[in-house]
Amino acid sequence: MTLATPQPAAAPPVTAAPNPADLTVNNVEVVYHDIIQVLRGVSLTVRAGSVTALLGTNGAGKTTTLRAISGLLKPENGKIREGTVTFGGRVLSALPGSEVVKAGVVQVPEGRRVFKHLSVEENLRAGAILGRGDWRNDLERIYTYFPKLRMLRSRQAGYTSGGEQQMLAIGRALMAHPKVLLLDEPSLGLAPLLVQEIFANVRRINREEGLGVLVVEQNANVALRNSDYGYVMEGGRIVLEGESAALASNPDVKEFYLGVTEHGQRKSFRDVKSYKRRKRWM
Amino acid sequence: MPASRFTQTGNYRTRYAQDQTIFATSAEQLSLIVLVLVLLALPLLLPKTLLRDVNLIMIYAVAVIGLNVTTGYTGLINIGQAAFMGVGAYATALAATRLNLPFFVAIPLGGVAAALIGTFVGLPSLRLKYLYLAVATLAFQIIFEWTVGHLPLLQQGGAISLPAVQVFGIRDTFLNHNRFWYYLILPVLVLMALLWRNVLRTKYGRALIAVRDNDRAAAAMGIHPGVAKLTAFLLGSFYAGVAGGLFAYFQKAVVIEDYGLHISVQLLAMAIVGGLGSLPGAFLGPLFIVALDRGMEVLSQWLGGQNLFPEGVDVATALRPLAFGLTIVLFLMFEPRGLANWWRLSRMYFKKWPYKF
Amino acid sequence: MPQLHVENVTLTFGGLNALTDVSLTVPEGEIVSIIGPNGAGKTSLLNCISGFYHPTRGRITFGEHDLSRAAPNVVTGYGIARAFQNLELFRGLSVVENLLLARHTHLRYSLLDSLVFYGRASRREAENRAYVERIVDFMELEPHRTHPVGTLSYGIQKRVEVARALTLAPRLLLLDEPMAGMNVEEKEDMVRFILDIQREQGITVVLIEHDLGVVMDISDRVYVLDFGQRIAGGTPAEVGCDPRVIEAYTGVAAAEAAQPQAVGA
Amino acid sequence: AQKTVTLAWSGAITGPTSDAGASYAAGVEDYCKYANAQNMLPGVRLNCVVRDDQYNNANTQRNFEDFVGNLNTPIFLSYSTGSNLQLKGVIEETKVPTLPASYHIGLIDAPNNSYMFLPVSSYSENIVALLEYVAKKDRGAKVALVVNPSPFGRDPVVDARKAADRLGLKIVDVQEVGGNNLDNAAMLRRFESQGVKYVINQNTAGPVANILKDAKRLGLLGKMQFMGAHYTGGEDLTKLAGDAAENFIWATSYYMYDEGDRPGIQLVKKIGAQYGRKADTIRSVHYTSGMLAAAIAVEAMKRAKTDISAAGLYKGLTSMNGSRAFNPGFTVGPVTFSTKDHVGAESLRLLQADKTGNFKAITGGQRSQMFQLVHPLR
Amino acid sequence: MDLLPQLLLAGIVIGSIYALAALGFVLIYKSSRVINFAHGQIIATGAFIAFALTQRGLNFWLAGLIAMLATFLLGMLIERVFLRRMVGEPIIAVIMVTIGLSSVIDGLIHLTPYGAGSFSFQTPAVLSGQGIEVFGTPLSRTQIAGVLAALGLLGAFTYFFNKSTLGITMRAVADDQMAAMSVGTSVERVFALAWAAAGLTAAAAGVILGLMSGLTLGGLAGIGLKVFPVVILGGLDSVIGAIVGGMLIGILENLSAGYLDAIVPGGGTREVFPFIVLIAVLLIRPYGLFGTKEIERV
Ligand SMILES: Nc1ncnc2c1ncn2[C@@H]1O[C@H](COP(=O)(O)OP(=O)(O)OP(=O)(O)O)[C@@H](O)[C@H]1O
Ligand SMILES: Nc1ncnc2c1ncn2[C@@H]1O[C@H](COP(=O)(O)OP(=O)(O)OP(=O)(O)O)[C@@H](O)[C@H]1O
Ligand SMILES: CC(C)C[C@H](N)C(=O)O
Ligand SMILES: [Mg+2]
Ligand SMILES: [Mg+2]
Repeated sequence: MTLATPQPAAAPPVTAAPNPADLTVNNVEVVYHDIIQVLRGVSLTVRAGSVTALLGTNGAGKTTTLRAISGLLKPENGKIREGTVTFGGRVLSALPGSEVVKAGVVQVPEGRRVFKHLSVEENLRAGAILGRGDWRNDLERIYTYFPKLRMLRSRQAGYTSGGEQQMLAIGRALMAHPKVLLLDEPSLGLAPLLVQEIFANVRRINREEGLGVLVVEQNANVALRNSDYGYVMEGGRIVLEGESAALASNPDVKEFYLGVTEHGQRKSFRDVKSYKRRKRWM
Repeated sequence: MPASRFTQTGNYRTRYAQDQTIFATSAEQLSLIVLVLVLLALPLLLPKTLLRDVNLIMIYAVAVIGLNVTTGYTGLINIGQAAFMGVGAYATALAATRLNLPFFVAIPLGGVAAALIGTFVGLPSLRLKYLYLAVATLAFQIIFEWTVGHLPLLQQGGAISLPAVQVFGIRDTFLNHNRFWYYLILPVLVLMALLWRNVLRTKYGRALIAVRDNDRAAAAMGIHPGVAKLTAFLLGSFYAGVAGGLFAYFQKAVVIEDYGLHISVQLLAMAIVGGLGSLPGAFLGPLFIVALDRGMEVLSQWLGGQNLFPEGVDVATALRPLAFGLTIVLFLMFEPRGLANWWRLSRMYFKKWPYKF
Repeated sequence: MPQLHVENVTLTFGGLNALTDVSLTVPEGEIVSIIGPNGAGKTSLLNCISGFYHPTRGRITFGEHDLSRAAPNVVTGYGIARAFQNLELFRGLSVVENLLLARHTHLRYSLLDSLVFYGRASRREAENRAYVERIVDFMELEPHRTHPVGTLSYGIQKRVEVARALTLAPRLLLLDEPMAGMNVEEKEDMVRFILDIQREQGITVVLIEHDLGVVMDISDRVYVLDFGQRIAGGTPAEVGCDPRVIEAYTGVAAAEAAQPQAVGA
Repeated sequence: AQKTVTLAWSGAITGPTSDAGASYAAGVEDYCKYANAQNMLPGVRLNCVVRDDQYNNANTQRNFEDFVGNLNTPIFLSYSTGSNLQLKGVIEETKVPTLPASYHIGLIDAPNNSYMFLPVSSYSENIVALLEYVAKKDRGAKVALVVNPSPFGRDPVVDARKAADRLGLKIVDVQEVGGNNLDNAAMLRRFESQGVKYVINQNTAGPVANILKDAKRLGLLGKMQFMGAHYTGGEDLTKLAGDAAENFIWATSYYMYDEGDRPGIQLVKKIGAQYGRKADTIRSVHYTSGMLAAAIAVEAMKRAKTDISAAGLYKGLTSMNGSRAFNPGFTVGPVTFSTKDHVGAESLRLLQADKTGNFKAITGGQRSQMFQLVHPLR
Repeated sequence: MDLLPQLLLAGIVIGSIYALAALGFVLIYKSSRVINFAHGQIIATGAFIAFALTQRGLNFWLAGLIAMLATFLLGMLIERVFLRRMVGEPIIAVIMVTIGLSSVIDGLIHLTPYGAGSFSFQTPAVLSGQGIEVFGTPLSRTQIAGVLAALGLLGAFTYFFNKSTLGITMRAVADDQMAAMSVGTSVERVFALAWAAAGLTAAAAGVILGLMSGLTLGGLAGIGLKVFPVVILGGLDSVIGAIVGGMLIGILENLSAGYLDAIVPGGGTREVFPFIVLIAVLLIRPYGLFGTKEIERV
């Protein structure tokens, strides 16, 4: 696969007749405070029931992309200036956050943001505000995915560990019965074992509930292994996309995101002798 | 050689010291000189009652700078600033009447007295945060009023008259009262503002802001949050005390009602409408609130005289609080960062002038 | 010579032991990493060192200073700086202002100097500014110099954290997951910064990091915490093969984890 | 050509005590307009100014400066205790005669008291008169004073103590009760245990009403007699306290609205109707008070004839004595002033509230003898 | 007759009114971290609406109900028109908006015949009969009704916040608005609800207060300030705290009036003594007696 520009033709599943159950982001531009442009025409698709990964450098606009989808730009003083987000035949980009959730798209925010002063169980119940289904059953459902949470149910969420908070944040989002889940750096600050566990769980929920997932990750290794399709973002644009397996073998992705040399050897951090000129696709 | 002496555009600064300047370009320096001249001539231009309002604005501005130090820059909500003014006023009055000290000693003494008490009142800030601290200042306000009411030394809140002041052979009389005090208050205000501006450019000022934004991180920077908060109280109440001393002389007598809770609330309104944590805001806030009040008074007088409304509907009376409240509310709804933000934006505009972006 | 000694430190929160009898030593000039699962007590240990928590039992010393009961600002005064895990920046202030604040203890002039400003305070402030700008250059933060920190992306904020700690000109630098939320390329940059800090400025570094690749590559010594207890300690090679570590932390041997994994669905 | 003279009042139309102030302002304004309509001052048109100072002294000072400095007001109608105390020095300096709504005795005490004139008897005199009444009925009785926590409230305490001593009464307690006290049971119970029989109030109507209601609930109304000075009683009190106000004894110099046979009250009703005031406003004693102040001012102008200046009005005011006393009929006695005498209508009556809340006189108009002993003026 | 039990009882009676008035404060704070300085004015509005209706011949209870409905809507309106725009602005600016609002409502009340002067309810027959005697202290029926209404409302809200999904969500919003939005909470609706509920309790407090101590704008609005120490003592975000804080302040006021005033010349210690105790308590418990401690982990 060659680089430089996104190649729609190279990814047949995406160009196939758009499925209304897909979440599609269409040429979206976002500005903060009316002047700081962050997204410069981002298009991507989360196919129904699939896991899609979104990679990119710090400040590329990944979080912003998720906010644009979930309608959470407004509290940050951001605006979609151009483009649309559609899901299930509805245009989401005009809706406020709570309506987006009703439409079935739920974001797990960066840095987890659990309700610190509420107990674990109360956190989950707050996730059930839309009243889809019986919250008692839903609690049970979440506890089967994350048995640890059951043990912590009456602990104040602010005093649980990072990994527990991440599970809680995902569990809380699941209480709203989403059709598409947006995860912002779920591995952030988690120990390797837990990263595996969280991703395994995401995969499991994806399989069992047919849940579509868009996951923003810096841990490209795990993300590409646990996803079907991937995008790479730089400077507010999608610069690369493809099946996850194919992406993982792209030499640039290998070098900058997976940290392996051309020879497939992991290079030692100690040997990074000089500062690297960051690769730009623009 | 600067590209232009009058605009900032195109001028590169080559030394960090240049970033420290307050008035960077000749245009700014020129406007400063013009401003000083206008200020000096103001009493000759303004009618007497307006001049009185200007004096009031300036005295409040001193108190509001102080309130900005504690509440605006350090984030310690203070609803007792009027009481600190009161401490200054009473201390000044006692110094002037009991110790026969001249006003230029009595007023700073008022500041020092308020600073001492202010630091003491600030002690709970070592443990309390946010609104829980606010109630400590509220408590002080109430205890202050109560105590004055029980102290025969302070006439139990009745009037303590201050002696008339004389400077360079000119006496303060009914006829020249406002001009007389204008020329005394103005330099005090300018001096107090400059001092604070200086503190702001240095580590002491930054430490206060740091404590406001994140006191844990401030501690990690080696700043003692407690010391910083007490410094804020010390400075903030010193300013209040000086304002109180000025107010005592300006009002000719100290009476407890002048330092009540509603004045504290009004000072807070001035600080917020002006823009918390901004020096220009400390001038603009009092200016705005006092002007608004005058405007409303005129309007309600006029309306009251029109007999436009049926008996029993007291429009004239209703108008003042109504318009006052509504203005503040609308103002904050559309410009929560206060008047200072307008000031900032217009300055930015001139900085980039003649270029738009 | 200032060495950091943690001796038998126990920390309890209402019945819950966050740390139990932890001892470790950080020799001068080394990079020492602390690893362990989430909730193992790594951050709590840093909190004890930097004065945010005080150990229920045990002692922490840095050179001749006893840190066990010292307040954070005092610890900072001893030459210990810290970058926080969960971003404790002054969000409303710009990058430069954040760094200026870190110079607080290095600026020596009185409140009176400050009121007058011209003269001593003014000179010191100008020097100070020059110092801060050098750090901005070093940490490659130029594009963000005047931006309010709160609007920067997560990864950049982490870098500002490290820069600010560095601005304190410490003898010991405590870094709590400085590379969280970064991709490999950015981690490489951060590693360079850390190595330069250690090698060129001789600053001792304590690093908490979940990326074992990084830890194994650059540490002189690694300690492993689990459930508040120190379960291993030694050179990276020793620790990487310790079965307890593998069980508690990685699930696979660290040596293996350090290898690229076969990528595929 | 007509000459325009400003007749100006500054007081609380809004803010604290505005319940009294608003009616007072109406009285001043209406009388002033009426004087114009009646052409009471030939060749002179009164410019009637009532200005709200919101009970804020800085505002009062500003109004004063505007009135005296810009509008050349020859006489100042003022309001609150605090602002008048503060203004004493300036008033002395500018020599502008002043008629306050506050009947605080300290206003006409030295120093700086040459130009202050109380329209009616002082609070202190009210209280002392009440004590005299108590002493007559019940020598040696125990009395408690309840006062407002302000200079206004504390003012009569000293004189009351002196008078009680001479009258053989025991003041066993002095308490401050302000506007936001909602519950006075504790204080009343203590009074009860101390054997207090008479509770004398120097306050505004609100706090007194609360005390009365608590006393009624505790069944103390029969056991203690509640009494009060000018600003405690009247319509305001009965409106607030309802039937708990029954039997309350009130000292004031003014005639009541019900006393329709009095010429002053007839005038009040007439003017009130003419300017379309609400029934409540007209009934209020403060409306009458405002009229009295304005009437005194207009009368002083009348007497000043061509010299309508501060000095002329001072002369006009101080000429109101003996056969030249001024009696507009609003008060039980005539208004008398001289250079020595700065209290207008000294005479006062005690009135008691009946079941329906109307105050009926229980004494005739008289001065308090004792007061002149405990507080000799000048 | 022993003074102490009487003082305590009187403290509890007045304290439960404070608690009821404080409830509205807590409701708003709990969901939006806003201190509502216009609360006293809303209380006054409720009381005057009820009063105006009874003046027009309406049954007292009905008038009270309508007043509660009216302030319910008023609360919602205030949120909608004034506070919604302020979401995400500095909290102190929001607080200042409420101070401005207090002025606005004052002005509006002055446009009615109730702005100046004092009024009192015709006490309804059920409440005007013989009260009961507790510890030798007679309590009027009005007082008993006040205590019961206060406790009833307070109990209902305690249950609501701890057990119902909506109540939990309201607390969640206070904790982290953005996160609450991410799970589909309409933050605006939560705020509107909080303000509406606060309005409702305000009218209840206003009517009871009006019954007990008459209606003046100053007196009713002034209670807004009185409530501040109550909520701080109890803990700003705690309904239970409002009850306990109200009772404690009520009792402290009465104890100081009962004992301290006898010693301190001039008395009036009830104005300051509760504050002194309050500060002392805060120094030991910086978040009040029941307030949630801010979780600060670095
Ligand atoms: N509220 C905001 N106001 C102004 N600028 C913002 C705001 N939020 C983000 N930005 C800017 O938008 C750009 C993209 O930020 P975003 O958070 O989307 O990046 P990201 O890809 O998620 O990065 P990271 O991996 O570091 O989280 C950054 O340059 C950032 O400074
Ligand atoms: N202030 C506190 N109050 C109560 N418990 C606390 C507090 N701080 C930490 N804990 C508890 O102590 C334990 C250790 O937490 P710590 O933050 O030190 O873990 P960590 O090793 O840094 O984990 P992570 O890798 O997720 O950051 C956790 O169970 C945590 O809940
Ligand atoms: C209505 C008043 C003139 C009395 C007022 N309380 C005062 O200050 O004296
Ligand atoms: Mg991000
Ligand atoms: Mg940690």
